[in-house]
Amino acid sequence: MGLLPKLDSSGSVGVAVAARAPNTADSDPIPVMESEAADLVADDITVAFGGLVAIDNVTLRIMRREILGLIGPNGAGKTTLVNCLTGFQRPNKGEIRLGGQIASAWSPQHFRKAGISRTFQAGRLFRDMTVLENVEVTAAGVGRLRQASRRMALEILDHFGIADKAQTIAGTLAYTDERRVGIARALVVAPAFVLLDEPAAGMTNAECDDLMTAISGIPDDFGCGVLIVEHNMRVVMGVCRRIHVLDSGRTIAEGTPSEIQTNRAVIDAYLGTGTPR
Amino acid sequence: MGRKTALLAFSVLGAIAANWNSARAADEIVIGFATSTSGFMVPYDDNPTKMAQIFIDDINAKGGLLGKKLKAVFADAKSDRVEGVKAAQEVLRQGADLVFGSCDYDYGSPAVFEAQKAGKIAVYICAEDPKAGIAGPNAFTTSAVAQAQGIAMADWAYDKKNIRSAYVLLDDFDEYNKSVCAGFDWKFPKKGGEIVGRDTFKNGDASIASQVTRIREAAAAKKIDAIMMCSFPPGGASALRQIRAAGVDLPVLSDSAMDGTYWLNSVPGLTEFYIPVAVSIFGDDPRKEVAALMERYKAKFNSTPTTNYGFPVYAFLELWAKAVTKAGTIDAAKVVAVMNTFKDEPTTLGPRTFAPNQHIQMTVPLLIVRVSNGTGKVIDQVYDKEPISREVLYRTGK
Amino acid sequence: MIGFVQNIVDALSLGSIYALAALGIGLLFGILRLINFAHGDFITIGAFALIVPSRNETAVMGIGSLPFIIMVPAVCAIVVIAALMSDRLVFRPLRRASSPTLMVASFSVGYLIQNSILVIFGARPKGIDLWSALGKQIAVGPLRVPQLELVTIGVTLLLMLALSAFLKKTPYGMQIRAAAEDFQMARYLGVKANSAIGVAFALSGILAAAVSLLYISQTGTLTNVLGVPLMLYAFIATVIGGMGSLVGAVVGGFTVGFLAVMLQAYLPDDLRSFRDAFVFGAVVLVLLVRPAGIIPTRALAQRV
Amino acid sequence: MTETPRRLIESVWLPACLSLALAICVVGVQLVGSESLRVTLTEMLIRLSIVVGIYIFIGNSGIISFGQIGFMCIGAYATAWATCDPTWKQIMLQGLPDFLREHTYPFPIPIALASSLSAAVAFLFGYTVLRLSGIGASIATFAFLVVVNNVYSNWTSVTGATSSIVGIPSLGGPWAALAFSCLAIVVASVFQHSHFGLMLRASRDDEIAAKASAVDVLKVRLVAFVFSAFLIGAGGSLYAQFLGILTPDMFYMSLTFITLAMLVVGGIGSLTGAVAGTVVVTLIIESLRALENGIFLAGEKFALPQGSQEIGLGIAMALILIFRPQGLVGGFELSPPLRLLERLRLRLGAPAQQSHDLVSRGD
Repeated sequence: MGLLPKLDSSGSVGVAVAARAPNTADSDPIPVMESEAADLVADDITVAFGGLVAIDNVTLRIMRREILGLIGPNGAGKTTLVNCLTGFQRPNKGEIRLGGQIASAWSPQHFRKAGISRTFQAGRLFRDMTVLENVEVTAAGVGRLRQASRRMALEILDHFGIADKAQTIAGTLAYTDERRVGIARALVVAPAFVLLDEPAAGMTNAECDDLMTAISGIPDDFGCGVLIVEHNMRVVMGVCRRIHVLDSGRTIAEGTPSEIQTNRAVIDAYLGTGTPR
Repeated sequence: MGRKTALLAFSVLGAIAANWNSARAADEIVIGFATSTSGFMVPYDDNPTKMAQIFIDDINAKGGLLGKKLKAVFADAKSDRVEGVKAAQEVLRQGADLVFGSCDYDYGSPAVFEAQKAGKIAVYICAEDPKAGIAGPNAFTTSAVAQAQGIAMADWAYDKKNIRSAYVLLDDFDEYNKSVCAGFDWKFPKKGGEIVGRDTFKNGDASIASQVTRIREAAAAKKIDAIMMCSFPPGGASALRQIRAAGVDLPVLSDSAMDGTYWLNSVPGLTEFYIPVAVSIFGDDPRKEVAALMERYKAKFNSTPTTNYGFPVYAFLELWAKAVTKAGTIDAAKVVAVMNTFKDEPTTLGPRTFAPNQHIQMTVPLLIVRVSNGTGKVIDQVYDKEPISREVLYRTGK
Repeated sequence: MIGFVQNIVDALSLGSIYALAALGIGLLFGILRLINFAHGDFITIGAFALIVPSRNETAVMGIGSLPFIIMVPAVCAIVVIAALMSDRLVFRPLRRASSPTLMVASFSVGYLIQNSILVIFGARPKGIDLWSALGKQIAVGPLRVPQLELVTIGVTLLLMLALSAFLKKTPYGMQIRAAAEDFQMARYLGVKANSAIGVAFALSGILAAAVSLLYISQTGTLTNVLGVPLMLYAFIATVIGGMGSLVGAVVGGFTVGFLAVMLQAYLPDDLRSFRDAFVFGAVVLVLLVRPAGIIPTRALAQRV
Repeated sequence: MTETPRRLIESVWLPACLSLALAICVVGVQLVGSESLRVTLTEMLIRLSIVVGIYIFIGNSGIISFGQIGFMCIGAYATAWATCDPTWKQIMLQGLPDFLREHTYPFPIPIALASSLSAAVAFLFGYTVLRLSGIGASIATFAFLVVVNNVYSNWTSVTGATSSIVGIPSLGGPWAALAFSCLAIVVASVFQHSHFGLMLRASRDDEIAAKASAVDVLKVRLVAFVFSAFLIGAGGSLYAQFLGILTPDMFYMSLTFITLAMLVVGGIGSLTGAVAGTVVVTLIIESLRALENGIFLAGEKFALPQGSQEIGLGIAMALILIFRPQGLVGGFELSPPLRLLERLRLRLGAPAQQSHDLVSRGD
């Protein structure tokens, strides 16, 4: 069985429909319009830890319904940037904006309620809770009622083909299932943007193929923009229209996959620190 | 799991319960001891419990009370309040007519209240908290109020030691210490003395360095004749060690809780240390009967009493026996009615007084003991009969 | 002014004792994530090691009457053995247990020690005289400093230097540091976990013994729970200093010592009884301002 | 089985089972009729409501709080303020506000006062410190315990300082305690099955991921903390009315540690564990005490030496933890035997009500 289910062109039931019409009864705190103004933007931000500059004047824009790749050698500042875009790190300088609102000082839960969700490198499932509860937490967090939460969670699990594991304790899951639950958790309650931190780490090629299919489908099925941080170049080149490259905290290139592949600065950066996988 | 546990709980508890038995012969008067034989209260409860047994022996040697033998029954209160309740129930089940609770007011009260509820006379075996004297119509304590000790120190220090200015060091860890100092604070200025400074510490403090520094500063600024320290071992001993180590050689006045020699190693070469006690355990009590009592204690238990706290229970039991004889019954209400009429009633330890709302001694003769060279010596006796005001007794209205 | 300087010396001395106790707790926390509530009871064992076991009311010096050069190692050895035994019997079987389990286990060990001492030595506090000559004072200008305070501060500095040299220069020390930094990683790199932990327990035993001797020479009294308040203050010190950092433990110990002495010295009369409330209120403030402690460690930093 | 009745059964089953087990104990003891057993059982049930109260916060949030017994102190004293004799209060507790100093209030006002005061203090304190996590939060709660103890031990005009408060009227026996511990269990169970419980347990498992899941960690912790304080305050009130005498030192380190030990020995992660731990630790203590007092076997009296109760308890707790580091029930929760119910229903064509076994893995 593949990692993620193949999706038919119309997208999947329920979930996708809900995703395309997010402003129903209990609406998101921030209405997200499908226009340029609804983008998630890091505007000229700098982050320093003590004397060490992790991010240096970086500007990055994720648009609704696009898949943006974020790559760079180890220590380039990719995760720090994701942290800034999800409220886990406050930039020392510059702003984070969502749909024109300044979000720099928001807490992580505020970001999530505003429709920006993320996954983690380490998975970070709630290990002692069931798979269903793992996903349900988010629905509860944004204020859905108990019944609705459970229904939404079951739908998204179903979408990813893991509804049968709903009552399994998350800590006992196999690695690939853990990943799927992580992504399902990020996609419940129709986020506007989802930030995936190294979703393919440790996967076989076949598993990567399934993953790529699933990620490619996210903008259409869920109506949201995707930022993917990934070391696996096959995955990045395969799913992204646009790629942003960081090195030592600075933007060194931005463009289509083919532009990036031939960019001198990018090649230098990778050769300087090792070979990309 | 829950159910299995419950069943297990039930069966074990049942087994424990089945082990109880109770019996009382008709020709006996039973005295119940719901005091602690384990835990940290043992040092307080042990001596008086033993002393009471000597009284029982003495009475039985004389043929008993109302023609009946006295019999002691014991249940361990384990230095725990709830266990105190159970210990009282246990001795009551064994037919106790008189129940002793723990020495301390806090730890003795649960047992005392339980015994009163059963309509028996209940006695704190050596509590000095004034509240132990008003704990209920049938509740008594064998001792005098702690304030009397502070008052005795104030009297003696002013009259005999020519002390005019004192520095008060209070270990505010517990009630007893506060009561002693309250007595001193009341009496000393009244006599014309001046309290020139005061400070507090807590029994468990690792160091009283800043208190010592403050004493030294005060001594440099103004003449201090003595320090009044209200505390008990180990904290009191530790504080004294630190005071002496810091070169403060002023006379230190203290309280009965600092009686005994067991802690004296802590303060090598201690001199100029004075305590008020009901009885001297240093073998030099001026009263012949007390000395004889001490000998009987030694003979029966092969040890000397550690502190004077063991003795007052003997005097109390003398009064109780007298009241029982007079009433001709052991019925609590009738015996209490007789006891309430005792005024300056003589006992081995001196006169004792009770009143319906005063089941504790307000004034007792106290010996002043000077501690030096590792032992104590009776140097004087104080008997202050001035009534203590309510404010001083219950330390209200600062 | 003199009073103030005097208070500083007092605070340094009390802080030293807390710092030594905090080092013992911090060392084990660094490696095992174990908050060792039994550490205070190791201190108690060190104190009772000095006297002959007996329930008599007057204590008789046993090991305590031996010459200094034998007595100190003997007391250390007894505490170290107790510490190693507690590791072998209780903590080693619990290597993978969660931190509440470890904590309650250490509490059980402490409870066991306290009550065993109660059974062996009886409940009455004991008085002993250890090194009372140290109580004498040295006049430094108008300042009169008890030798004991100087010795306490000196011994603390010495032990801290010795400990840090041990941790930096010896192979065992480096293993302990590696384990404190990242226990799993250290295991992969071949650190023999049990022996490194054993050495750490032994070190914490020596630190506890040092605290016993300094503390007893100051107070001269023994009870079965004498180590408990020391442990609690040390525990607080370890946390506000920065859990897992040894420098932090020392800094925390001195901070707590200073808070206690200065508040006792400068609170107005009416409020002095509430000293502990102020000390612990200040602890909460320190934590709110610096949640990871005064000297935070990387090992504990929350990583996203 | 459809979703709604299943959820209903799930949330009712656990408190029902636990309460039933406790009720059986009470009935049993009443039948045996031993006064001492009744006292022991009452104390155990009160402690149970305290341990369950502690569980609501610690078990669900994963933050070890040393401070919960402070709420017991607050509740107990509030009860004394509301129930003691006014003439006594006018002398000893002059600093009390008029409405407390001059009056006494009948049940249930003292309990309501105790729990709401505890809850209010918990709200203020929790709001300040629950942004801390892990060991920092634990120390803050420990500091809270010390501050409460220090204030109650020295605030003479309001608490009587170290002086004991006496004359608190007593409230029922084991039955009142049973009612309270059952109430505590129901509250804990409802909380645990609620959204707040769900989010709080998420933050326990992974605080970062919980934040990323839109959980307002401070808020959910605060809710649990206040609920916990509410129950523990009521427990303190009950304890004051059980014992009739109060001093601040009753609510300090030793009670903190024994209640924490009960929770951890039973299993910190489940309500079943909290109950089992309290019962088992009490049983160990009582059995050792009985043995120490001596029991008669085949006409011979056997007795353990003095002090073996405490030493035995220390050893027993260490052994339990060594052999069951996750606690006696190891995170298991009594949950309804759904499959069995389903089968019964199919066979009988009606919803089944009773069943007598099965422990299955719960939350």
